[in-house]
Amino acid sequence: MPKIKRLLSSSEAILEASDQMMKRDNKLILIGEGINDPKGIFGTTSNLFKIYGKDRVIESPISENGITGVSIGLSINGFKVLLIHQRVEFALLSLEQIINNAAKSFYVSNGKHNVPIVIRMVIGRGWGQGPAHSQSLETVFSSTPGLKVIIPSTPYDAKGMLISSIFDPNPVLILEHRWFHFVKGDVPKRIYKTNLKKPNVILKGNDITVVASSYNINEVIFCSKILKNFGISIEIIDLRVLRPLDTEVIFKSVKKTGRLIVFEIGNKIYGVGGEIISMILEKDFNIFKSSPSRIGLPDSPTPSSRALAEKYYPNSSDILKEISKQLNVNVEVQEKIINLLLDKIPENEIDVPNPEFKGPF
Amino acid sequence: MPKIKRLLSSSEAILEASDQMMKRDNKLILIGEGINDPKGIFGTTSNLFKIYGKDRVIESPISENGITGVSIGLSINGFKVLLIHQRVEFALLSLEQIINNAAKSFYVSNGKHNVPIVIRMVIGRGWGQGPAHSQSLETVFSSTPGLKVIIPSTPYDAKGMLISSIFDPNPVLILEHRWFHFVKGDVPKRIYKTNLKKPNVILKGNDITVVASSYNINEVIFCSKILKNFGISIEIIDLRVLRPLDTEVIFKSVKKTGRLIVFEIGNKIYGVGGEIISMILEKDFNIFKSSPSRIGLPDSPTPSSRALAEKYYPNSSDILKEISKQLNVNVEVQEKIINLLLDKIPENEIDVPNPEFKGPF
Amino acid sequence: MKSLYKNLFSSLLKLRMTENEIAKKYSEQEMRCPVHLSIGQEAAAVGVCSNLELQDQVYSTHRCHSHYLAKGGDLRSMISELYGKRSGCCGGRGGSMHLMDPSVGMMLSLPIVASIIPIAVGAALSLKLKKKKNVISVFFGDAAVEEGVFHESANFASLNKLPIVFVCENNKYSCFTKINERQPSEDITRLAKCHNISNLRMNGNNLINVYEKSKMIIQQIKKKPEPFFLQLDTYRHVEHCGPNSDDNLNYRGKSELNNWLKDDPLENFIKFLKGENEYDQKIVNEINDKIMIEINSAFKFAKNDKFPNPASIKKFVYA
Amino acid sequence: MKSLYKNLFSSLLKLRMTENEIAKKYSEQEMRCPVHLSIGQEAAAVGVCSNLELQDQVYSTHRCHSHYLAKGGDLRSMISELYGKRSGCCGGRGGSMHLMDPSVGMMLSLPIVASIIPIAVGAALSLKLKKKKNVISVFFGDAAVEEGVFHESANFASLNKLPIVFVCENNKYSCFTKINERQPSEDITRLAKCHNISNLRMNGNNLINVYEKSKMIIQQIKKKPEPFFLQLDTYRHVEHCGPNSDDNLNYRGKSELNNWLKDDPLENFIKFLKGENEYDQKIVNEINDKIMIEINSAFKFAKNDKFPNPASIKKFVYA
Ligand SMILES: Cc1ncc(C[n+]2csc(CCOP(=O)(O)OP(=O)(O)O)c2C)c(N)n1
Ligand SMILES: Cc1ncc(C[n+]2csc(CCOP(=O)(O)OP(=O)(O)O)c2C)c(N)n1
Ligand SMILES: [Mg+2]
Ligand SMILES: [Mg+2]
Repeated sequence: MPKIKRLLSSSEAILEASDQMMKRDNKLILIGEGINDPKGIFGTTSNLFKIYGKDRVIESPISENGITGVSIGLSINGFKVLLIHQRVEFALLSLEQIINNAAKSFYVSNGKHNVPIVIRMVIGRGWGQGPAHSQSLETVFSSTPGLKVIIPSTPYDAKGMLISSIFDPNPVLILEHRWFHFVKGDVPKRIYKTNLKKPNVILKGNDITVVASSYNINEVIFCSKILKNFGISIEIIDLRVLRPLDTEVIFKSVKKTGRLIVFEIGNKIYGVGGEIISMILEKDFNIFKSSPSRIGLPDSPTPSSRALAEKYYPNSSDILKEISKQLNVNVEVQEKIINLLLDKIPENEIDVPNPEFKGPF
Repeated sequence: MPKIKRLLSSSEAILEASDQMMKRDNKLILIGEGINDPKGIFGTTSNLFKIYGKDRVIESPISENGITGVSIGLSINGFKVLLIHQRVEFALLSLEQIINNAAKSFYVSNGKHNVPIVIRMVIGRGWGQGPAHSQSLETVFSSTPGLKVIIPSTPYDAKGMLISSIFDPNPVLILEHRWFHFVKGDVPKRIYKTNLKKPNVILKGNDITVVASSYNINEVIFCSKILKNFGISIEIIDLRVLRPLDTEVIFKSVKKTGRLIVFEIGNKIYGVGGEIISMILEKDFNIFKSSPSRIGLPDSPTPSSRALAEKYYPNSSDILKEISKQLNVNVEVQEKIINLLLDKIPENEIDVPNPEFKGPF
Repeated sequence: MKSLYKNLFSSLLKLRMTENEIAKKYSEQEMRCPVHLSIGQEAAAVGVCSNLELQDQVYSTHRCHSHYLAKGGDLRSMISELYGKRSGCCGGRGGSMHLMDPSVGMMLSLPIVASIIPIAVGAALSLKLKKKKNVISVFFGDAAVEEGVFHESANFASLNKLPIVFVCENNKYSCFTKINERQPSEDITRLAKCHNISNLRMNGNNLINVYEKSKMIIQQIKKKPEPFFLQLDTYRHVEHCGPNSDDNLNYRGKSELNNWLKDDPLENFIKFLKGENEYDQKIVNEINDKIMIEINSAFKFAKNDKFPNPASIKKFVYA
Repeated sequence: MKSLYKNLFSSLLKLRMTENEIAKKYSEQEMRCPVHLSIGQEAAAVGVCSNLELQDQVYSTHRCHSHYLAKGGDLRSMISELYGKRSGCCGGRGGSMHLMDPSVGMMLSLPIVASIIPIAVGAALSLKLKKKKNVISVFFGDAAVEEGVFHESANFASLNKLPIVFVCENNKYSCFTKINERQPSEDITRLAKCHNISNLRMNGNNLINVYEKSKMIIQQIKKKPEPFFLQLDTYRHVEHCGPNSDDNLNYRGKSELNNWLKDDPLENFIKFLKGENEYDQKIVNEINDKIMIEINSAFKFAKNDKFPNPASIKKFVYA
């Protein structure tokens, strides 16, 4: 990442990317429920319709399946479409269009119809949203050939990957964690692309590889700082691209560290971790020095109450525990690590991402 | 399995189970598109409406999402519902109901509303059905906590597992491979249950464990017979239950053989195999003597043409190759195995399950 | 004051006062879940539900407080649920968008727009199959009819002559988006007619009218099962989600806003009572006090209630 | 024979003869994919598509042979597709339910009921955005309107005044199930009215009428973009899927069957031509011969065509 200091939140970065791409390409259409309202999808579409008109920034009826089909129709007729859902769950209503038509038209048509549609979908977390507003569903989307599925983690990628998605001739689904919207980071002003091909090493280390994505990255970075005090160096990989899944970067890292933790945004069971571990194992049966671990949501729906949410979402202490286990850290040191963690952990409610954020969402 | 000789095809077994359960429980309702028509969902619902009336065997409008909600409404009001889709793809239209409501109502209601609904969904294969009529989508369904997902392989289980599903207080999704409908086997006349909990060892062996499901089991059995001639003994496990996934039976088997192949009905990438392998590895890091393999559909939609379908679907020779690889079978023997295979392979078109079957359907 | 009027008034006031209290306490940030208040729309819930028997069922959406209370749902369990506490009607698992109290026929509320509608139709089918003379009411907003599943449900209900009232509370907005940006006409009954479903559109802020009309409708359905579609035009007084006014954002026209805020179901009903010479300040005060006590006690209870045991997360995933 | 009549007749006959040939050869089991024949329903495709220009687009369903041919789709590519061959319009990847020939505006056919409808609406939106004076026609059956997405699409098209003709070929059946078991009325235009969409219901087996009416409709749309819904009542002569009659199964009433089989679009058109004194046996013979040659050549081509290269399975998964 270039060394510039232009701090934007991810949602600001998304807005900027959308704005610049709308300006650049008059064949780009935005569509979604609430995109022209005063909240503008958490600020990511604010006022765009004032600049580009309601013909190009289309406020939609509450008809997810319909507008997904409409977007596909536009996109096989020379347009690019950015379709936006305030919660990923709303896209469940349109899976037939996504899985059968967006994903397969290029294939079935023997290369005649590609479907350049980008679907942004927000994963809810916190403030008691409850079971139908806080799923991530990444394997539901990632299991279909023909789709690309990405999950950015930094404002830099929020912009760069959205731009790449819009340039991409394929259907690209973007999973945006609600708390990731608040994350701030350096974002260049220009139009730039971030590749949609592979994970990204964001911290070099030697002892163990931790793969995470989206908001979870922050928890892992937090852990890495604590572990540094104990001479443990972890390599952090930002997964970023769930489909097509290219594990080469992870493989190289594990080749060095011999150890792997996959920290899931979604459920552990039938999550992304199993696929990553199996792929690595297929490439090199002897690569692991210790049993690779997966950390993910437990096998239950998301409860609303913060008392339950606190135990539902795995966090830095779960990561530290797995790392200690794999590295055989002795009990005394383990205790010290946990104590340091408890010292440093922000005095934050579990159901909000940072003190700036006040509900409702 | 008891030693009786009452040969039924799986579709006959399903019809018998449905009939017996309809008779036994007047709170059981069948619903689906075409269930009362002369073809009766490949013979699995034939004439039931004549016995039980159109109030209990409900022919439905072409509204998958609607009737799934209707079925949930019935099922939280004292009924049991067996909902049937002629192709699993049609259920994509109802995923919001399945994933948010069927799967989660028991949880959200703190145990007040359980949803005893069974959804039978047919996986198409062969006769050029093309990309939107031949998916299996098992991970799409299996990734949601609160659902049970099963995929029977024998007529015995077709009946027993359907009966268990109807008795089960949870939402159960049944994936039925189209070719599995034709498979014949022993089926007792009485009402009996087959557990919905775990896989089933269907052939004991020592050298390698092969996990497969549904129609694929036949390919593996075929292989086992060939391999016997070469002193190779494989243990075959019928997976049967995709969620909740209990890998204990597989674990025990691999503990013995040290080797594992998972043969998928669906895609290899983001399939069931990755989850199984990771679970086993978590239980015992040193369990594998060789790199476990996954055989599944390639990462593309299903092409219609039989010339493409032939290469698209993995078959017995792919299994034999993987087994040879893992067991380090020498090249000469490998050649002999393949020759024997080619000798024995039925003179069958690739796109039909057996010579009795003539398209279209 | 006639006992009918007293009941209607009590029910209406209870909804209003409860939600006002929620609004007041929301900024304490102890109710940590989204809340969609029905302030201004209460006549729909009270008018319809006052005609329902215990065995008649109600199904609702994200905006379910009013239906829950009007159907007789337990107040403490509701407030506890908002506080994410153990005695909440969902044990804290659902939050404000999943309110239910099956013991009084308040069966289910769901936050995905229109998702509840086919389920309510299934409930109506269960009545038909059981040959019960009850009725189902399903409440939803003006945006729900834009979801295809509304039509699938309406077609199914019409085809099978099911005993269900579809109650569409048209508050003109889906979040900030006005109905005329989403549909070609604000007359939503057209979407009932097309499925051959009897229907009626009326002002939904006049409690006594809503009560009288829905009484007829429900009686009729109980005599001869058939779906009915009732469009109640109404207005939301506060923001879509949350306790505050958001009219500083100017998404609702000034004159529209003024006209509709004036057309307040509570004031309307008081005016009606006065016109009928049925308004009795003393009784009103008594009702008010009684409700206040109940509300205070519910909030106190909820605040003192324990959080659910974290170990219970894995409970009730499977039956 | 007027050239209009000659064209209409040729088009109609070509559809009929092509599908008859498919039916005849299907039992050879070389066309190994499901086929949904339009025999008996061809006047809809010909009547509407004969009014379309090259830049006007057509979208269709599982029953797409007729629309593909009527819009001018290449016959060889179609037959090759049925044979699963390399020169098939989808390279053998789609089979009979995905026919397309974008070069003539036959854009897409999809086998999931109603799935094509919102895509066609999106295409109509693209015309509006490009300010093109063209029109989209989307064909679907009487069951498609039972899918919620039909309504979502109709609402969207109405709201945005999009240039699209929804052509509903009502053959009364979804597979074996009659429309009155699925909907409360066979007048499907009610589902257009409710979305404020202009509409017309007519017999769909009278080619000249369908042609004349759709001509007016399409001209009108090109002048003033707005959706239109055209219900064409018609009948399928053979089984839902496959080449044979299945009337031995008795799912269609005898008198219904007889009446409708008599109401055959081809015979009707011949009768019409004769009535107008426009029938010329010599020209008809010529047309017949020409089509037969074309068909024979197409089948021959398809049979001799190579299968796609198995290695191409992984091609075109991503662009
Ligand atoms: C399928 C789906 N799409 C979008 C949303 C987001 N959403 C929540 S409430 C709401 C507004 C619904 O409007 P209406 O049905 O009129 O009810 P109101 O809020 O006005 O009572 C929307 C769009 C959702 N919950 N579900
Ligand atoms: C969503 C969906 N549900 C069910 C089917 C199975 N199916 C294929 S064709 C068909 C009949 C559709 O009837 P109609 O729309 O009237 O068209 P027709 O076949 O009569 O031309 C059905 C139900 C499907 N393809 N897609
Ligand atoms: Mg509203
Ligand atoms: Mg039809």
